[in-house]
Amino acid sequence: MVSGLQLSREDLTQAYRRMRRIRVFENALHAEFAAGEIPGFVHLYAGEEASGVGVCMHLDDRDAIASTHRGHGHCIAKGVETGPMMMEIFGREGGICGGKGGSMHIADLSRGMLGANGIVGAGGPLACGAALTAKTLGTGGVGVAFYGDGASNQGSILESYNLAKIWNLPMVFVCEDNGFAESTASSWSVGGSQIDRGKGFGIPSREVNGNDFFEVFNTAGEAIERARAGEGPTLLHMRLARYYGHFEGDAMTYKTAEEQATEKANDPLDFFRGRVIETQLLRQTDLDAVDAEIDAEIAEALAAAKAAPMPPTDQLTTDVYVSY
Amino acid sequence: MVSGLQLSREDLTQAYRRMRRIRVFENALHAEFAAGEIPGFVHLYAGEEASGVGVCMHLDDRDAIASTHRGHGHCIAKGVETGPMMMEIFGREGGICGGKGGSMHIADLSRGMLGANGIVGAGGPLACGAALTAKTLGTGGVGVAFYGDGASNQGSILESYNLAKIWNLPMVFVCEDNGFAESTASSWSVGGSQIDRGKGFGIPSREVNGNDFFEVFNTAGEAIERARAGEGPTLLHMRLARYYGHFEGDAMTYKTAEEQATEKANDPLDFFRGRVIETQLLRQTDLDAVDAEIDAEIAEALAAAKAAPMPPTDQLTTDVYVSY
Amino acid sequence: MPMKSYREAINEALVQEMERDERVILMGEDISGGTGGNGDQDAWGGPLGVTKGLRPKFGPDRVLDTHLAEISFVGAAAGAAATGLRPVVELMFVDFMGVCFDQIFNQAAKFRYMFGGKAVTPMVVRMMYGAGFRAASQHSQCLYPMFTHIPGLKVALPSNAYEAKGLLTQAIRDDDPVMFFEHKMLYDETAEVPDEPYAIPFGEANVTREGDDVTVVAFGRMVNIAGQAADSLAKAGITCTVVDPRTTSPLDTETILETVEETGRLVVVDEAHPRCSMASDIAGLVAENAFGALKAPIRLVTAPHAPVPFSPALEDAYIPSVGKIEDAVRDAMGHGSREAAE
Amino acid sequence: MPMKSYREAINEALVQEMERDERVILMGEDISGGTGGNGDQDAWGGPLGVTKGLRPKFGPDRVLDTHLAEISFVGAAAGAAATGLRPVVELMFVDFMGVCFDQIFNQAAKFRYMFGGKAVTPMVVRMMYGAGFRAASQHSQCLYPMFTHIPGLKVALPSNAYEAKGLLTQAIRDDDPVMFFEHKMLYDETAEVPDEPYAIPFGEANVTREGDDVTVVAFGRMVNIAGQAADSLAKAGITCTVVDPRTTSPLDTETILETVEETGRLVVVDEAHPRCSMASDIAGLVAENAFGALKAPIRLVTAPHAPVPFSPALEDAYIPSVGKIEDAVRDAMGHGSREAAE
Ligand SMILES: Cc1ncc(C[n+]2csc(CCOP(=O)(O)OP(=O)(O)O)c2C)c(N)n1
Ligand SMILES: Cc1ncc(C[n+]2csc(CCOP(=O)(O)OP(=O)(O)O)c2C)c(N)n1
Ligand SMILES: [Mg+2]
Ligand SMILES: [Mg+2]
Repeated sequence: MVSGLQLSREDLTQAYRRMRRIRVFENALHAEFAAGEIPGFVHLYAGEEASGVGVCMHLDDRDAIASTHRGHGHCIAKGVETGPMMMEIFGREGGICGGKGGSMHIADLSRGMLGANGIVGAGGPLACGAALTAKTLGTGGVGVAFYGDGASNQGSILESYNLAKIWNLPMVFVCEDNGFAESTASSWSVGGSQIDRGKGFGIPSREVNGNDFFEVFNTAGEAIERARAGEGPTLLHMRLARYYGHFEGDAMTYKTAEEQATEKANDPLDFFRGRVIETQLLRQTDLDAVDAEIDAEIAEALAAAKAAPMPPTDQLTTDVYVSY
Repeated sequence: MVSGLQLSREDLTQAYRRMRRIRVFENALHAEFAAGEIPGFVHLYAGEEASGVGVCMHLDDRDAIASTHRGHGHCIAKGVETGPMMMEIFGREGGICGGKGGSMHIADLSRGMLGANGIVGAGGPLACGAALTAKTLGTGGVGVAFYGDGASNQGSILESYNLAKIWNLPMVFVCEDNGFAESTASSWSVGGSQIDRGKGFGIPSREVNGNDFFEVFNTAGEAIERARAGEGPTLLHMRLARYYGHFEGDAMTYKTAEEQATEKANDPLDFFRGRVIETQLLRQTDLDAVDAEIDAEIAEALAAAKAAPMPPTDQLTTDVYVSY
Repeated sequence: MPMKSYREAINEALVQEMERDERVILMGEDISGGTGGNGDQDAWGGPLGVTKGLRPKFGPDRVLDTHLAEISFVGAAAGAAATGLRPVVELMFVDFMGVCFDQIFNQAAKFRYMFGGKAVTPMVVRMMYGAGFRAASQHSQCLYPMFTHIPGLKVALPSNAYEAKGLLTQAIRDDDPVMFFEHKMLYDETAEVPDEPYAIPFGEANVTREGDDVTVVAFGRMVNIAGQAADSLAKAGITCTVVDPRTTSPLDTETILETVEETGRLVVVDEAHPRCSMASDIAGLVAENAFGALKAPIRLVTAPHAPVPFSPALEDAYIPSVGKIEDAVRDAMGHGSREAAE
Repeated sequence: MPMKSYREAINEALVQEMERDERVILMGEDISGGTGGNGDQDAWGGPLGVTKGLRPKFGPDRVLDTHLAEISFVGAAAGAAATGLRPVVELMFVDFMGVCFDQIFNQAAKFRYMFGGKAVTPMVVRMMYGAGFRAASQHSQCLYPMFTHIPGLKVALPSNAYEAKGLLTQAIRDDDPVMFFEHKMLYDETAEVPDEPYAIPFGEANVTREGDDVTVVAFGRMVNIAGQAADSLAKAGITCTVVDPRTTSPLDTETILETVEETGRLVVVDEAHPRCSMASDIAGLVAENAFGALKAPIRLVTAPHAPVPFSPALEDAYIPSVGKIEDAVRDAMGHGSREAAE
């Protein structure tokens, strides 16, 4: 398996592009929400980019991921297009779900993105189902469940560990531990430890610095290789942070200013940039070019979303069934 | 803490009485079911007596247990009377639940018996609730959840581990692993191990020979002492066997004749008898006297149940609410 | 035509659909049984023997015993359905829906809508329901009204072996999630069931009796009880049209309304609890859309607003009976005209 | 009388009942917030601030933040209720009931019956429900019809701040498990709310408007929308009796039937999906028990048989509106007499 530092220039640029795309996308939403432009609940993935991208760099269309309420980053990491995503978040016709889903339900099955999910922990079983499909049909695909530290206490996730183990499913469990479920600290809410739990179910489990794209990439690569080789599930416990509140509007007073500063100091994009420049894998100009490209892409997506019409009301009762 | 072998003669006789009471009660039901006398589903606890009794010998009316579909033994171990239990199982007026509950719903809240339960795993949260009551009201009581190997994979049980841990509840989790959930072997269905799972949640966990009353008594005693001292939950993994099928009518063809013979050879009552005689803690005549007493008790309960009338149909819609 | 039991009919539909389409897989607790043990394999074939013989026939990759943890395997069925398989998952008793309902009503049921029509979730959830088995409060419920309430789900209630095979075949071929309700008291009942595969379309009611006086709409096992009541009433000169809607969602509103237009009287028989039930659902439908035809108050025959009791004496009183249906029909006839009702 | 918001009214009921009875405890995710962190404690007071200030007041032993795992803490509330506490547990959104429904409908709801009347389970489950918040399919449902279906549960739907305080007070004092539905669009709405504690008895409807022409029965937030429709119709000379049943279980059937006897026409307004809903429940009640008084078809105004859409344009079309209610009332009036209907 190639390690992250052995990646080609193209791949490294691609990894950076996806992380940067997530960051700029989320920053744009942060601003738009504050301006009152976006309806409903919005949970931003900014700060967690290395996890989604480091994992999804190993995946292709055979593979399926299940996501969470904090799903934009996973979508982008898995290759979902930002234009239709943005329209969806604005509730417009042309949105990837026709405006019916919104931020919490963005999905793109054609890309193996099984959906953001408004129900915490619900993606665990769904990803196991995708892994079962891959195993049954012999596609070589894997299932990946992303979920938070809060979700790690849900019956749905805990049961999924066991199902994946005893059915020997090609699964990777990615616990994105950003330290909080809403305002409740994972240091309090999680008895024992994520990796001891995984091992308790017989699943190889690793703790990972989720701010370090390379560490994520390497451990995820091993896990996915194991899964593809028929060796069953792996659990990765990503330690990372979210930069914004739980949802937009959350003042985050449950974190001290010091804690927030430390989090910002461990920015995964800064870390990545520092690393690739230091090792001369990429040049500053390469990165700047990506930044400009992404800024333009997201600005365009935003403008298009704002210009798009609302869905016509005759769409209200379509898409409930295939046939009825 | 006194160890099992330091128990008084009275206590040892009481332990034997309860185990014997369970055995004779269950054997009677086995025969009655075969004779077509008992309606519905009946799951017998015969073979698992040392677990329920070894744990409940430490409990009193401050303490509450939550049980399973295989609940008769837990009821008897916690001091519920066999007469009203028998009537309940026969669906008669005078049954402990007025005939409304049946075998799967026997409860006696006055004795801290929170109910057998038709939903596998449901007792875990309920016992945590009882432990919370004890903690909040400062009664010194503990909550005990009995559940099977099958149940150990349920979200309800797994979540309860964490809740008990982080709320530091006075709880004991007693996983009664009889090797099978219905016809499915726990060696297959349980990924990892019970005690590694417990430890994964930060809960001290022990494997226990569930056929050995003394080992059960000693480990349960420590766990309950910890709980009463405010030191939080403990998990005990009891290895034991059920003598009869999953429910009455199950031909148990998923176990080999050899396995069934081994199980019988490890009979917890035989083991107890052997041990107390060998160590001269009790005499054969003491045991024989208990046997006779229990035979008479159960015969009487059986006769009374068969003689009791069915509940009048005006009871159909009573007891739904306290007030409505 | 060969006589087969409801159990055999279901088994046969599973076999034939699995033969027809290799994406059809089965999963559930002990649906084969003996997994991981040293004794007999396929030891159970489901707790009531419905899926016996399928694992030996189709192998362990298509007939999967699960662990005892419904959130994960029902959810896995939903995920598998959305990614290319056509799982038939057994929940054993519908009463267990409470541990995994989210995966059914928030996930499988809503994928298509939430994802703007881009998801297809062809899964079937098979469940035993109903009273009569002395199985008490947590193993005897109906609960189909709750599933019927949820947009995105289809709900089928076969009333006999013929219906069971045809509706299950349709359920498996259907591209939407189908909740398939098997009444535990019907497994040993037999009917004429063709050997060849056939699908009964959803949303097309079956009129099992035709009569002039009263329309009786009944569900699942109650179709048979209502039929008995109708036969008995016919001897007394009161003739009923008995409608088996077969599926509560979609519902064949047309047939129901048409027959009420003809008879002018409606009795609904629903084994579920009365509140927010199929009984009230049909009453609402008719009171809104065939009001002008009604000559008498609608009569609803349901179980009481009480859990299912264990004692045989109480359980027998709990279940809607031939007698209670007859009374309701006679009662509706007592209001022979609107004038009489006023 | 002081004006208070629905949010404040709920907070006040909690405070007063916790002061009155020390067995009352609260639990839920982030109902205080900040637990385990180094920043502010009581950082949230619930996602919408309803329980703010309670932990500082009553301490962490009576206001418990939970982990994010509803099976265990909702079940623990049931177990605690059966053993001597009186827990008020917050499920946040009713949409999450699917992960813990078993503990509600098979456990808490059935203890008393299954145990032959020997259990008392005084617990309250507080839940946000309803559309309008652009919260999409999994955070906007009503679902109270499913709880109403279950014997053993009581179901309260306060329509304004006054009702919220009085009904929650009753819910906490009640010895049966109560499902308490708070409409998320009402939290900021104000009403006159007395400072002193008061309990509104369950099963006693509130008639918010009296009129001659049509009875409008509405639930929760819809009581207000129906009231607006009634006010607008009154200007056009059509007067409505608007009934807020307050609790769907128990249901004040008497008031509903009496007012229909007076007006002869019924419109039911229910924000839930139409099938097996409260709309159909009331229709069934009336079609069975006040048929003789009905002069026109019953009209049901509900959300469609579709999940709740995200897009504001679609969600606005989804929710029963003043206009739709007015249309239904006018429609019922169009059938001014039975003769006209025929
Ligand atoms: C079953 C369920 N319970 C509660 C919620 C409300 N809720 C949404 S996100 C969230 C916190 C999630 O925490 P975590 O899993 O750590 O993910 P994060 O938000 O930190 O990414 C909660 C409690 C929900 N959506 N679903
Ligand atoms: C939630 C739920 N799923 C399935 C069942 C059906 N069922 C009843 S007992 C049982 C097996 C239980 O196995 P285990 O927990 O090991 O207990 P044992 O019967 O061995 O004592 C099953 C699957 C149930 N009652 N509840
Ligand atoms: Mg988190
Ligand atoms: Mg077992």
